[in-house]
Amino acid sequence: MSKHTIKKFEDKAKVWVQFPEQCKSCGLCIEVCPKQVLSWDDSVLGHFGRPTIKCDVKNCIECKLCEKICPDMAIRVKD
Amino acid sequence: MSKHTIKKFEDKAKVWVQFPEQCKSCGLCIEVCPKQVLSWDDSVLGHFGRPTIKCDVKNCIECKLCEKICPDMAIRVKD
Amino acid sequence: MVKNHYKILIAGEGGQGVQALCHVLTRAAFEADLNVVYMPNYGVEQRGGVSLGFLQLGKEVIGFPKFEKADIIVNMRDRAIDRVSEYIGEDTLYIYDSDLITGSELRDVSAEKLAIPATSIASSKLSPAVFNMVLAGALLSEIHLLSRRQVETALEEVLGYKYKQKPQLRNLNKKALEYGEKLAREAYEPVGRKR
Amino acid sequence: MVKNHYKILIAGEGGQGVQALCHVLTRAAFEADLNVVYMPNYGVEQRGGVSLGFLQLGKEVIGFPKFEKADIIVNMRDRAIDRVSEYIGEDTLYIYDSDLITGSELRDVSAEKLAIPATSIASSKLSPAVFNMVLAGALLSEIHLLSRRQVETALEEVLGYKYKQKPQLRNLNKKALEYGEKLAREAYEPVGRKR
Amino acid sequence: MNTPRMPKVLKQESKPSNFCPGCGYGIILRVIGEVIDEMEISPRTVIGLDIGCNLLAWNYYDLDTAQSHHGRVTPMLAGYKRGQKESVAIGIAGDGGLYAIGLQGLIHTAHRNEAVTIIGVNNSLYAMTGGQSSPTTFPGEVTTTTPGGKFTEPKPIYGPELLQPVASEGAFLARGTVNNIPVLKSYIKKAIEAQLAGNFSLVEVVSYCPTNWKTNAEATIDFSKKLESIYKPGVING
Amino acid sequence: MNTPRMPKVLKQESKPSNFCPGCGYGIILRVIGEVIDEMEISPRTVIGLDIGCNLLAWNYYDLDTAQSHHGRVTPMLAGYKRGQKESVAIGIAGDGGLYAIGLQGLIHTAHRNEAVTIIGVNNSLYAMTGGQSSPTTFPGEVTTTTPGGKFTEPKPIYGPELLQPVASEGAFLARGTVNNIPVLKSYIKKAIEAQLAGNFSLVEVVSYCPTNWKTNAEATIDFSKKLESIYKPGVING
Amino acid sequence: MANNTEKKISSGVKPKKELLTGNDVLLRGAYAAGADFFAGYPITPTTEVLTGWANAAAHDSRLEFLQMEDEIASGFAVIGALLAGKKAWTATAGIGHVLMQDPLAVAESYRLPFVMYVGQRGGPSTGTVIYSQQELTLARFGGNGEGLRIVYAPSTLAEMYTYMHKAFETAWKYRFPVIVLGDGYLSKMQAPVDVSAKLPKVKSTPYFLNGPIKNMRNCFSMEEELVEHLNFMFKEFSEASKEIVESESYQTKDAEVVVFAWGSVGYAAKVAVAKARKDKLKVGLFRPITMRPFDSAAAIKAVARAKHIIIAESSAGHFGRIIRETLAQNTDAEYVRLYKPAEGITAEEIEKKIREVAK
Amino acid sequence: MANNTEKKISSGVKPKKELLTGNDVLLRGAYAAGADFFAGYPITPTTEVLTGWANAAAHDSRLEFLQMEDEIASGFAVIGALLAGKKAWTATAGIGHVLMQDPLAVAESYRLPFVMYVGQRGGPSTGTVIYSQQELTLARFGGNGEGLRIVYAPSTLAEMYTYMHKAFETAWKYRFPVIVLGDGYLSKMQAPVDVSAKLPKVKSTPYFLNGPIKNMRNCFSMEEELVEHLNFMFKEFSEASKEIVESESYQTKDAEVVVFAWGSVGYAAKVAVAKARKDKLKVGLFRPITMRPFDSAAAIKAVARAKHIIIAESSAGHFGRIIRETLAQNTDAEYVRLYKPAEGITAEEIEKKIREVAK
Ligand SMILES: Cc1ncc(C[n+]2csc(CCOP(=O)(O)OP(=O)(O)O)c2C)c(N)n1
Ligand SMILES: Cc1ncc(C[n+]2csc(CCOP(=O)(O)OP(=O)(O)O)c2C)c(N)n1
Ligand code: SF4
Ligand code: SF4
Ligand code: SF4
Ligand code: SF4
Repeated sequence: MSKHTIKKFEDKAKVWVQFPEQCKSCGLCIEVCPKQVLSWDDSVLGHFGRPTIKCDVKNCIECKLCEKICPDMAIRVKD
Repeated sequence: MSKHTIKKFEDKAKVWVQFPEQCKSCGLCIEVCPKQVLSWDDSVLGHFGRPTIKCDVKNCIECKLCEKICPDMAIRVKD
Repeated sequence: MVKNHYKILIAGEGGQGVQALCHVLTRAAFEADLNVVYMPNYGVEQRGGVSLGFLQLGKEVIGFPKFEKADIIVNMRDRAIDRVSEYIGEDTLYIYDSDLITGSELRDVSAEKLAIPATSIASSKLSPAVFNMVLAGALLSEIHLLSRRQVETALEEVLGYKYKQKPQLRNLNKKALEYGEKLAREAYEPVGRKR
Repeated sequence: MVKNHYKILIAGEGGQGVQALCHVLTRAAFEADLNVVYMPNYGVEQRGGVSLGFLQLGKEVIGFPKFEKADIIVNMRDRAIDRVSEYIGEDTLYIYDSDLITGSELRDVSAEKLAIPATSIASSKLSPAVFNMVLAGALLSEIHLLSRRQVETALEEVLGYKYKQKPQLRNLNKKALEYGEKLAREAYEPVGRKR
Repeated sequence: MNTPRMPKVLKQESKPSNFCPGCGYGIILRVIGEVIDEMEISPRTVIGLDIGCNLLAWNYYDLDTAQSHHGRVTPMLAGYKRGQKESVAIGIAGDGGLYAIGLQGLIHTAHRNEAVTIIGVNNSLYAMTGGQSSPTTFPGEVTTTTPGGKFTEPKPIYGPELLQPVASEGAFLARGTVNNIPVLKSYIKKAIEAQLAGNFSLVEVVSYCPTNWKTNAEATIDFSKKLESIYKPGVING
Repeated sequence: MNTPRMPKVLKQESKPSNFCPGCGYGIILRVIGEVIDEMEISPRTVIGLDIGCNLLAWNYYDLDTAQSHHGRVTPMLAGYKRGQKESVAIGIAGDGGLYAIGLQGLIHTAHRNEAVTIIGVNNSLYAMTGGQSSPTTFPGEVTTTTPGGKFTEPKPIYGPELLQPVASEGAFLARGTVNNIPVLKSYIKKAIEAQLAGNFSLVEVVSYCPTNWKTNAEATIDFSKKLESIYKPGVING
Repeated sequence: MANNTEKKISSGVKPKKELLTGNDVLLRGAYAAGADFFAGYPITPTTEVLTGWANAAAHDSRLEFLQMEDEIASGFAVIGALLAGKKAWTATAGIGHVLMQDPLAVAESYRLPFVMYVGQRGGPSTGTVIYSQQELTLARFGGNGEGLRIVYAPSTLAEMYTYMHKAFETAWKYRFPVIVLGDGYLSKMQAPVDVSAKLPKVKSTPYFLNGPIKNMRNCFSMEEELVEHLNFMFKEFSEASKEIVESESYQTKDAEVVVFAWGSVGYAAKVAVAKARKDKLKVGLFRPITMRPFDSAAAIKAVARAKHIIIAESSAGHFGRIIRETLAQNTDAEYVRLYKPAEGITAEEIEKKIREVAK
Repeated sequence: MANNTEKKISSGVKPKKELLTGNDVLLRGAYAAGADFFAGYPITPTTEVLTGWANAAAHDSRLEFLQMEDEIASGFAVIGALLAGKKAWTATAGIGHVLMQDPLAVAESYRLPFVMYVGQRGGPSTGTVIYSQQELTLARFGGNGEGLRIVYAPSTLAEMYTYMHKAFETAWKYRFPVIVLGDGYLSKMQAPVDVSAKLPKVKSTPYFLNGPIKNMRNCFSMEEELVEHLNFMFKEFSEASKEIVESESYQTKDAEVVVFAWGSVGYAAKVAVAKARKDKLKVGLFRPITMRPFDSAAAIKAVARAKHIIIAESSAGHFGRIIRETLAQNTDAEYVRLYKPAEGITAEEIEKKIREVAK
């Protein structure tokens, strides 16, 4: 865990954060999100040089399923 | 099975036979005989130079338990 | 680079298609009746570990599947920089994906370098998946024993089953090779490098 | 047999007490401050296979736990005849249980022999179980470095726990040793053999 | 919010890990880490690894760790625990390491009720060597050694169920899944509690191996659901 | 009446056998011989032996036989049978060979449902090496490695029961005893029938080891009855 | 017949060549010999032998395939299959090779035609999955016995084909276990190779259910029985050895520097020697092909004029020990080590060493 | 410090002697060293080590005892216990020794103080349960690595005590696996022996839960990593070797016939040499005590005046190969073999051979 870039998506109190260096672009988070608010983000590449994740945080319900499934702790949803 | 001595105990049609060379003097037959008609026979030594078995054939009921239990096929009871 | 024999080291990370690329080039060399030996070299990680391909092709007898110094290194990954450094010789040409490796990371690399923005070209013009074919194109432009057509034929054989499922891949690969060759040519011409 | 060192091979069948006997003699030799090495030698059968005990005792340095030729062989079993034959040397004395081995079975054995009816003596006068102590007595009469008393003491140590359970065993063993010695002596005197 | 929410016991500098994208190992290892944090046992916890993709976890934790050989983590850990009874000994192994080459050791360790915790990662195949059939490859599953689908055995091997008859009363045997993390976590906690009470514990975890399954995220989850339908999560003993 | 009643398939000149007086192996081997005779399968029967007292049976039958290594008769036999499908392959091993060092092979052979028959001789200890504790040593039993009685495991290993969950429907798993020869014989017959129908079979047999039990005839039978009370005879599968 | 040859370095691509990996080639060699049974357990770098056979078996019912629960079981399944007369084999590496010594000991005792390919990887322990020449002693003497086994060491893909086939031939002819000792590079590398040669199918006969009753035992009760058994086997082994030993002596007649190398390093050495010869350096190569039995006579002959002996091996003395033991008092040449444990050795490195020594 | 000594043949019975078997003596040596953990599996001729320990553990709660399901598990349990800082050991023989190479490979890679007694029995395979010297190569190089282990070969019961103790000392001091390589005769024979010497308890420290975090791996992803690891170990091993090597050169100064023998045969050879010396025969003995590392310098020195070298071993060349390799060009003496695989060799036989050769 050398670098620490942060991508933050906020909506009022809701904060959805991604750490691109940790993201291996597996897509599991997109898959498990019950609100389907996550999608590929071609603009920032992850650990393997592939797209990371962006969040349509407005519709996020803070269920944290994405954070929990992420094998690489690349997502953090504010408590 | 080199030699073939035979010890025969007969009473009418009943024939109880022992083959001393096969007998290892384990005593299992004596133990399982329901009529307790078997006993040690010091006069004939078995495979290990120890006593073989004699049969009080009069009281033998031909159940063949001795023949069946004998691990060394040293007993034969007439069918 | 005009030689009658090439020692090529292709490096990247598991999952980037290093070995697939080697496979295709080996096949092409084979079809071109060249002597060729390719040896994959990677650790236990199925993805992510450094992945190397040692490729020797040309007209000389190949004594051993590994070599000490490469004529050409193709590097797809910053994380492979350290590992390939020992294979850099005096005349080594170092081709790399300048989207995944920055020039400054190669600061200490003394070899002559050829920066190919393979990922960005592939992503913007074709598909991110074929970035390695862009690098292959650049490599090809340096190997005078193999033609693009031969590589395309090899691709046909190696990826035939994939082409059936995804016919558009054929064209993407073809284009990627072309882009690579073009980028390599352009990268040089301005500085008038001896080829 | 007067020597300052003895190589003794005790042979029989698993279950006959070959090793127990060796044990006792080894202990006796140890208590007598002799050099002694005893090595058991048998196969995988827990009972019935040929069982050998190599016992060396006396005043010489013992180089190896096995030897080539025995000074004395004690054989308890016909089935061990073949196995011990290679250990018969020019001056070997061959003691055997003449109830379990017939003289004719030893026809081809060139050694000087000492037939001890150990089993019948033990069975008739003592208990069949101590036949091996009868043989031990005979053996003892040939070993001038060990006294009967020393063996009895050794028996005490080795079989102490058994003696507690079966106190009569002590006397049986003692008697058996005596019988053995006596038998051995008698066997010789008539023919006036050099001792 | 500026750093990943990572259990304290994880070694930060080795992240991201060496596991493939989407690999279930990452989830399982993190959950183990969370449990260690929550139980506050890190000063006395050691991790034993098998040989299989789990070996990649050799520098995953800020804990003492040792790789063993393929299939041998269980006896190694049993020996360790006997030597250091105050410790918490956690072993991590694959289905091949546990149910093929390491089955004997696993059963006997359970039978002797050694106080160790084994986490068994069920990805239905030999992942590290490239996807050969394993004891948990299910009927019909295609692997590199069952090219037409696995048809030799009528049913796969159910690890915790197999251990059940030899296990002690206090032993904890369960099967979790990465698809249900809260339950998985509770099982791992119970397993360690069983160890602390002097008993053996095994938690098999239905995991993901997108690389050898050759699945994208969607298909990965589908495949794992299929696995779950065969390897039903739940407590088998304890 | 002038010769012993010996199954035809036994090698006459190797009798009496190398087993100890009163050893249960003799009974079991004879019963196997009777079954082979009665089923008339001797021309196609081969015997695999483990290492344990069973190795002494290497010249017991007038059949092709081979010793393997301790614990390895099962995989050897599985390989043989795959190579010669018309044969009847019978393996004989002790409880140590089957449930300790050979457990892995046994379970996987059962799991793959290899068409072989294994006769497992349960004498509750390692006989050939002089009476150490084995997986079937029961709680409290004194052996040379459990001088105070075996107290480490709450229960011994029940072989056929342990195999049951991995075995196929057609597999035959049973436990007989030398104290009930007619039933033992019927089990062995059923086991071979299962093999002929293409299935795995295991018959564990509660046996006698007077030498290591240090028992006379009466105590031998008593001890074996005690064993039977722990290892209940019966059919476990099939 | 002992077989000490000098083979030409083949160059140029022949029409019949195919592009294959070493593991592919092994399978071709085994098919050519008529192998019909494989039992194994996956391990890098030989897993593709297992998976390749699995694939072939899925399409050809004559090929028996058993993926076992471990290497020991695999070896014993092979032993069983051999008793049934199958041309059975397995493939492994590293720690799998260590475990395989268990069944191999039985195969030695019974003189079974057990055939095994080993793709050496880095050691000790799990080491690397890649390459080494560190399993030589293990292959030659890795049991609790006297190394009654044949070990072939191919140096090129072409030889992988020839010797994989020959392994079955030798095994069934002389009835000793045969190991083909390759390495991870040889297993994994891909190159054009001609595997079109029609080699004879090997004949096999069942041990069991085939004529006189066989009672096979590896456990002897008495020392004398084992000694008799051993003496018989030694005699047979040493007689067979005369016909089995193979080596290559290349340019050794007048060589003052002789390189000793084997396996894939052996081929690199040959290329190096050929290059050095172009500069008129008096250099030669001795390359054993059978690592056991060892062609001692040829090795001694090869150093007749040697002043320097270069030992090149990807290990720390496994090979050198054999050479010193073999040549012992038969040479005054100075030994020069090129030991690179668990690393490859290229022709260039060897050539450099030759030039260093030769001057 | 290299330890090449000439020990007197002790004769006469000392007051402190006890009557013990070799296996008993081993236990005494281990207790003396403070051994506190044993995991094993029964196998003749070393079973009494296991049962003896089991008995002791039943009365002393500081002694941990684990009867495992097989040898491999036993070895791995020992490895685990070592990580916990236990002075852990095991004992085995024959095929068990073969299987033990699996855990031993890990111990080599981690440089763990793994202590093991081996009582050699006849091989190959199950062989006999009795005696041989056929497991020498296995003990020295039986894994997939480079033999990074120490092998002590005691020749008498007294040495069984000393070296069993020393095994723990060396293991924990230098952190390499140590094998005490005895044989079935040494294990089973009974003789008076003095085990009263108070030897120091060996200090051990836990690897785990003891200061800085340790992440131990035996699997390296890249070749370079393994090479680095190996080079470090070679350096350490060769440095430690200087202090560890031990041998006995007896009457070699002017010896024209030098007997090479080891283990129990080594002691027989000594007695033979002593006898022959009484007749003024110029004969000596070289007996390695560490079979690995090998005291090459002393061996070479011992043959300075040798015209004949007699190699006596209860195997078919395991030892002879080492001698030829070690002496290589350092002697012109003629080699005479006294190879008796899986059979004992008595002092008388060796003496006879000496007289044959000396005349
Ligand atoms: C004795 C031995 N045999 C084979 C191997 C090769 N090998 C390494 S990992 C592995 C399989 C791993 O499968 P699994 O245990 O299920 O773990 P996974 O990788 O699936 O997590 C094998 C066969 C080995 N390292 N050691
Ligand atoms: C690998 C190996 N370990 C240990 C041994 C020693 N050994 C021989 S037989 C045996 C135990 C036999 O017990 P079991 O299998 O129960 O058969 P039994 O003799 O009781 O019939 C052992 C441990 C061996 N031969 N091989
Ligand atoms: S917290 Fe829940 S809703 Fe929000 S992005 Fe994550 S999975 Fe989707
Ligand atoms: S789950 Fe994690 S690693 Fe995978 S794509 Fe989402 S953020 Fe990236
Ligand atoms: S191969 Fe499978 S199990 Fe192994 S790291 Fe990759 S995804 Fe995970
Ligand atoms: S030791 Fe026991 S099992 Fe072995 S032959 Fe004797 S009585 Fe039978």
